[in-house]
Amino acid sequence: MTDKDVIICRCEEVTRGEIEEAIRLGLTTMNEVKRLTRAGLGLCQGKTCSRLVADILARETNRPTQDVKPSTCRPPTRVMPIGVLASLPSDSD
Amino acid sequence: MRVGDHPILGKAEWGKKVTLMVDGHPVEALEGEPIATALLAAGRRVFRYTTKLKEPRGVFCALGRCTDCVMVVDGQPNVRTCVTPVRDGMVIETQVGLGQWCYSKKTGEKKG
Amino acid sequence: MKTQGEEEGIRTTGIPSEEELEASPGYPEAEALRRGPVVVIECVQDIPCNPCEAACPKGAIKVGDPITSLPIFDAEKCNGCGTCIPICPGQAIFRVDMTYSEDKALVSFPYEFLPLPKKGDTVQGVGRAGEVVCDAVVLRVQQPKGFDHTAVITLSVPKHLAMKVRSLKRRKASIKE
Amino acid sequence: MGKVEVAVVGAGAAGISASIEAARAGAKVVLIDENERPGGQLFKQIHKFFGSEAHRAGIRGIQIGTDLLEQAKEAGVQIRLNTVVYGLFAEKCLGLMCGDHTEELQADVIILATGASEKPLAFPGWTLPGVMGAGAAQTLINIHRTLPGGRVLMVGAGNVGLIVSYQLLQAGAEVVAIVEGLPTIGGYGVHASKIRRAGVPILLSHTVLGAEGHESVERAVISRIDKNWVPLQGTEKTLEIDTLCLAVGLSPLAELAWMAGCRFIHISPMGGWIPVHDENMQTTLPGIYVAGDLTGIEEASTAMEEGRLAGLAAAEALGCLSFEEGAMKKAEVRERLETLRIGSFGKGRSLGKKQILESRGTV
Repeated sequence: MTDKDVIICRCEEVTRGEIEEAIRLGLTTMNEVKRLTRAGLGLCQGKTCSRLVADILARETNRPTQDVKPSTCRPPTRVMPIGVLASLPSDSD
Repeated sequence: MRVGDHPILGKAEWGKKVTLMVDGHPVEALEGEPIATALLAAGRRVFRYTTKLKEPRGVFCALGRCTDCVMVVDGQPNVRTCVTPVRDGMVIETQVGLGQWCYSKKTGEKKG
Repeated sequence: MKTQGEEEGIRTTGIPSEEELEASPGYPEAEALRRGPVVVIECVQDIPCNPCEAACPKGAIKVGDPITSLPIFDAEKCNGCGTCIPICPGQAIFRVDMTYSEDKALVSFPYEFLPLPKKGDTVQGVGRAGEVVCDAVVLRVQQPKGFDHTAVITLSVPKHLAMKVRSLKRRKASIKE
Repeated sequence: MGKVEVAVVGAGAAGISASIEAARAGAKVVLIDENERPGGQLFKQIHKFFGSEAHRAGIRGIQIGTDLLEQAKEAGVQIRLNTVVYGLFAEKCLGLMCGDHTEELQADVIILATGASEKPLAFPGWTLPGVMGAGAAQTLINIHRTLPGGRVLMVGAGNVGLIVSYQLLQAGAEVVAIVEGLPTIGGYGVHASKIRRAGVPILLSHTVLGAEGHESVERAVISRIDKNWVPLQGTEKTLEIDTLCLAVGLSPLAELAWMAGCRFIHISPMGGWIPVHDENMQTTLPGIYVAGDLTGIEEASTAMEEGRLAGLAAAEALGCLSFEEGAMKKAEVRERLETLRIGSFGKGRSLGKKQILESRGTV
């Protein structure tokens, strides 16, 4: 196994190589990387991998880590059954 | 392996024993504990296999965050076993991929 | 961050070096050791911590202000009671009695593993790196409620090893269900 | 929609302490936690704490947790367990989920004390069963009294790695070694001394190259690294293990503060992104306070004091404490906090905290 094959997003099984490749296409934000590679879009919603992705993004784009903002935080913060989600009021004002 | 006696915590006061059905085999568990510790104590490490690479996964954070330890519990997939307490007669299956919604083996009703 | 060239010591080995111990105000002088049982405080880092100071009924340990100061040990006041041993959260306080017999000294240390040895057992005394130093006889195992599960074990060891032995070799615990 | 004066999210060291202070001052407090049991990480901390008598030094975390819960009960804090705060919305409204039931709770003051999560370290084989966070192993042995394995490799020689290694030994496991990438031990030397005496080697300037095994971890390959973290060829060693624990740091768990729109600052030594707060622990959003590891990784003792500070400030903001009373009590807490941040181990945290307070003034 090479370094490129190391899994970064454990849920969606996205490798370091796949993330680096995506960044080379010109992506600069966590949201973009997430949308293109699906890293952070799995069941846990990036709870384990987001730091790793941020580090890769910073390194690949030659920026300090603090210049990489985390991806947008949206509810729910935890796994929520779809039935519960559906029962929520449609507008949370 | 259970930690029966401990230099600081003393002798364990185990809860009542209950039985889980895990992939068709009975596994002993202690009332009040999460599914994951019952399985670990029974010597089980693999809780699921992943979608793409079919890799084994088990307990990783034990806090209910990482979702690596999810299994199909009473017909419902993606149940975090590290924070879900056991119940006598619970039916637990190794989750393969995203898991499958099944009919509850307990009540016969459709879950979800 | 220190560089790789850092001298051997607690930050690079987890073991206080001779120099660090000698420089520590909690480490008794050789003269004090010759007089009778005294505690040996192997506290060499500026951690904000002072329960040893309040624990000593003789006022022999002083941390003072700031709380990160290393404990200053006054061997004149210490009667070797060892009250401070189980109190130290860092388990860095020991007791040595060089006057025990012609060729044996006593070493006491905190111990929090199972199984506990029993009085009269012959165990292996280990040094600061866990290395077996000698055979030793267990003279006392104290674990009153006030120690809150920290046992204090006293071994009799060859006198010349009294400043080397700091624990006993853990025996494979048989603590399954 | 339910209403309450103070909603505290997270019933760990910081959250319980905040609840106690606010409730003692007379505020109506709801303390919410997603877990079945309150206490956060306190009940995993079976070692004796450092500090002074006022910080409860020499007492085990587990006892401190028990005492805090007792105090919270006495003070009239309402504790809601098994309740996930799934969102923080406008008008200080919290979305709660308990089982299949959801509800909204609107609070005059919200105190976020959601703690931290373990940082990951990615290497070949890190997804194998048996590779887990050190905190995970600690939860399993000290809370659930179940060993995840018998032969452990610990990665990281900070306080978490050292303490959990010691506790694994206490639970009956063998710790084969601790590997640490840095050339020095980051945690307290006394913690390192304890496990050295117990016979565990600490390998500095070492990293784990990979974990191997059929269906779970059976081996780890470690190697020496140079000061640029490049593995030195020929120094590889294979260790037979069944468990590999990661203790490579923590980062603040700040989802709710992000969602609310709090301003953040990035401070690497404090764990990464931290919600900016003032000396009352109030974020850039009025009425939303933070405390504990969420505000920068420290330790349980500091988390408790920060919690107290946030609780007092919240009570003051609600008018439960007079200005004078509030000022006096907060000063006492700040003094205790200060003493926990001196010395070579506290210096970095003290600077980090200063940086957070300073950035509060700048927009």
